[in-house]
Amino acid sequence: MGSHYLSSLLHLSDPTLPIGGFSHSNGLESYVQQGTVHDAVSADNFIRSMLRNNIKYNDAAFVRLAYEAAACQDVAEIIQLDQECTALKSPKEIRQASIKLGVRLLKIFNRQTEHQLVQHYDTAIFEKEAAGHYCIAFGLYAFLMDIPAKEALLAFYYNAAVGMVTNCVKLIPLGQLDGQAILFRLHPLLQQLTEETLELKRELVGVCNIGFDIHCMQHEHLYSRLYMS
Amino acid sequence: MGSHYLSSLLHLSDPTLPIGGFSHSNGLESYVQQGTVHDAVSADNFIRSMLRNNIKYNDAAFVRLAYEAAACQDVAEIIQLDQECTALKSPKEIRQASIKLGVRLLKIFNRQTEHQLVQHYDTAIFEKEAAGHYCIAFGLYAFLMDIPAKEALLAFYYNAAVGMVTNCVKLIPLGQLDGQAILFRLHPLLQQLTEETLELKRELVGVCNIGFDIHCMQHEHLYSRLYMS
Amino acid sequence: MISQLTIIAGFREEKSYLKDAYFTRPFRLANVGQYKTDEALYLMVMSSSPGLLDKDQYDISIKLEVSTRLQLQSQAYQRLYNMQTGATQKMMIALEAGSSFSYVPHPVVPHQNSKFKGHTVIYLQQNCELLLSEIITCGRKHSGEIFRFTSFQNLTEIYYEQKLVFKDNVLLQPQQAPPGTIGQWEGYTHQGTLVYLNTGERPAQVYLDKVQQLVKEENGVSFGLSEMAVNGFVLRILGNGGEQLFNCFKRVQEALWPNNLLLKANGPAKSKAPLLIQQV
Amino acid sequence: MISQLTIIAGFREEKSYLKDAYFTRPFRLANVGQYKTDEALYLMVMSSSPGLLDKDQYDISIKLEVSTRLQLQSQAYQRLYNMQTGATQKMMIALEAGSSFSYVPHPVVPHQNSKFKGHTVIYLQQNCELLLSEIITCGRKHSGEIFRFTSFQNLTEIYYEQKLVFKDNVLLQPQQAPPGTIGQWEGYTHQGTLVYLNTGERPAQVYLDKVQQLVKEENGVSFGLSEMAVNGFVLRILGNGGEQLFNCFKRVQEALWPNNLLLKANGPAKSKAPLLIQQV
Repeated sequence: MGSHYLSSLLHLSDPTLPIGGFSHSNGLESYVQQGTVHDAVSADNFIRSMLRNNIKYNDAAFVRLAYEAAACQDVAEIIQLDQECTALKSPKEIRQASIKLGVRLLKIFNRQTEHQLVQHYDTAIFEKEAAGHYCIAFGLYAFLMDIPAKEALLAFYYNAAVGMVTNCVKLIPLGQLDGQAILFRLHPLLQQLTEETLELKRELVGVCNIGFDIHCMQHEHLYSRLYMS
Repeated sequence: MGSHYLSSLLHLSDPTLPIGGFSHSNGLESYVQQGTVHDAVSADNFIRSMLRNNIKYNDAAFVRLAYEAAACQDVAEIIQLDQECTALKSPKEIRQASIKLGVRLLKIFNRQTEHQLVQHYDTAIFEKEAAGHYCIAFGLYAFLMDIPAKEALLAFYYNAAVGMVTNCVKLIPLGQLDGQAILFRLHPLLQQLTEETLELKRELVGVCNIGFDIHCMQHEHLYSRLYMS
Repeated sequence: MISQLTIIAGFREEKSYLKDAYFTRPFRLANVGQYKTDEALYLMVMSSSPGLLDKDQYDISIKLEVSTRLQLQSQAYQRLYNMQTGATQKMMIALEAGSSFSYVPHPVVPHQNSKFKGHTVIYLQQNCELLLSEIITCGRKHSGEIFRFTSFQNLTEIYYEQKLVFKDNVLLQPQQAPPGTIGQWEGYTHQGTLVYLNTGERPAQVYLDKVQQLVKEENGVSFGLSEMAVNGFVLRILGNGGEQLFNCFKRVQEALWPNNLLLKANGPAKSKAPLLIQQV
Repeated sequence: MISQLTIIAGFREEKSYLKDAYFTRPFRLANVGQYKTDEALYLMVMSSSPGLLDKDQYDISIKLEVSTRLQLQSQAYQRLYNMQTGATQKMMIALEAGSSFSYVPHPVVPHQNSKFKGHTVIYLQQNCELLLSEIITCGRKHSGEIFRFTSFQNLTEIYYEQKLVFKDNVLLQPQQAPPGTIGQWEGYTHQGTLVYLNTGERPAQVYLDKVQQLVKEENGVSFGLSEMAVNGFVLRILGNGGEQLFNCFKRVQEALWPNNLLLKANGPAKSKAPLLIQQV
């Protein structure tokens, strides 16, 4: 029945894990401020585009790559993937959020288990060779906890989706039932993206979403110390 | 690979579903006030006893029974199980919390799907023949969304466990990492209880936990209108 | 040994009376209401045996006809002896419309290696009143025999017009689930549950405050009181003495019995809450 | 057709100079720094072809020796024509320690049915400075040819001592992923990205405020500016005119070029933030 990994999967992808939410709320906040995302329909568009055009090529792709590197016990590859994440995430807040989540995830799960791969990765983070991105840590632990890649990816997508729905409900704001209706309609897309991520060509990993990047950067600038001084 | 049901499972058991948490926080609050539950060890004891002695014989057992009744398309049985839940839950706050969660769960999921079974159950609730308990609604939807019984139960247990850990972290309070450590150590128990629930004898369903009941009732009494007037 | 006890309580000329009774060994029945001033029926179940032995099967059936009031009493602690197979007890209580039944039996004392399985089913019609309690001890505590019984299970089900409205499934297996565990007996040696249920229209809520006050006076117990989904309440208590819990439940019974909400429904006193408090 | 361009810039007697150059058709190279007063090298890449045709393969290699400063310029918009197989461009830029490279090429105009794949790799050593930009248009907008190209992909990777520090993977497939979608071009027709990176010790942060002010003056654009994990920043912009974005990037380049953080490191002016603002 293969449920031996299910509790680990539920734990790893638990939206209430005390690491802070996997969120692109910064970009969303700018869109909401500008009135582009303002109701259930535009929220749905935002989330779908984020999943389909951004997360699939970026965070989800790295979950898969990190998972595969872990399966090959390839520490060097894991560190390189982590560096690639840092290199790709040009909006500072997004990059820092990804690292914050990842480091907290590692902190939580490392206390419970001992894996050489994670130890090497941790050392690389300590020596600032790697940063500790959430997607890398997620892929790594998914493999180490015997979660199949497909299930791990689906849970990753679900977690990302529910995080964005929660943010939309808060920021726009939307009714809880509207948020749930969006989430329900996303299920087929989450399935589809899971399949597509497993078959994604390496050269497409990291594809840029300029609109999202700009909105994230705008959010950051508005609140940055630069303008506060 | 059988992940077709996984996104539904993640959604159904999502600890962030806007229905309020599955919680026995009322009883816990009394224990914390009395100093019985005061650190990580006593929190761990509380949660384990709650899972092993209470949830297994009560809510989890009803998830399974409702699931099986749904599989037989037996509306009458579902309504009877619901009545049995009401009859068993003698602490008022616990009973009302279970109904509140259940009714909200039904409200969310009914909007997205149409199932005759649920419609009949809804009618029974409208006519006050049934109350709409969370465990019954959970079991019903688990079946209707093609989630295998075992996986549904494990997710139910995980959800219950994470809810209690969250409450302990808040009420005692404990550090987040201590809470996570408790949750990690629970995984084997969640697996074990899932198996045991599937094989639980019918006559053992509803077994009373007098200490938990008393503490729930105490909480209720302290804050009831009786004492406020 | 199979033992039977059947009671049918009737109502005639504004008085409740023992309409019919049937019992086999060790049961006996005594009418203990001769000195009472009210019109209810008071019966005591007596036994020529000190308790249940292995393979004993008690089969008790009680029926209250329309408008009857019956207070049943037990004679002494019910002992459960050392057993191989185990003993059982079935109890079926049917209340017809407008009847009242009140029963606070003595505590049950499960001795070492005893195995007991009880099942109590109560059927209520409209405008009925029910008070029922159960006290279970850890065993012969004074002899140091604490939680040495094999298993004790008692299932109580209350139906109101076909619908299950209360269910209490007490299961104790001290060897498998230590009673000291949090959520269980938590270090206490005695547990008690008292249920009050009323299918009439007057709210049982008026009793809550009084019962709370009454039980609060007990020392060294832990208890909780809560309203049921139907018109009634459940009192659960943990303590260290059978006598204490029994007397406590008796006091609750005494407080409630004379103030029968059903009778008062047609009486002059229409105020609700102060009703009880004034009289006790 | 495979076309090659190789440039090696050297440094001698405190001046940068064209040490070696090799190119095949359609490339040509012009030294355009004759009227400049500084000691840097200014080169313009010229072409006898109006753009890339099907199966064209550009292969560009640029090397900056220790301490060299090179500003590369393009001659005109780079057009990508109707293709079957597609065209490619490889660009490899190596900066030795202490060198500066700045390149703001004209916008790329992908015509209907064009297919392009570019790959730019830059290697930095210690104390290097890099400014690089890219502007992509929707096509021949004035002829109404908007997002008719088949695909455009350009991958830019910057390594600092073997470690990937910046990666930008631009992929546009208008038929498959509509550029108007939220998160993509969002109704705009032009996108631009400018990267500034400095492997020296003086923080690039001093430029952020100035660049923000500069770009803010543009009308009808949407832009964002953010610090990189290494010492540098990324400017991304969406707009509706190639000329506007190009001129905007040129202004950023002009603001940064004379204030080379590397040179100033040994100069008299030690203050950081006001440095740029005073001079522009």
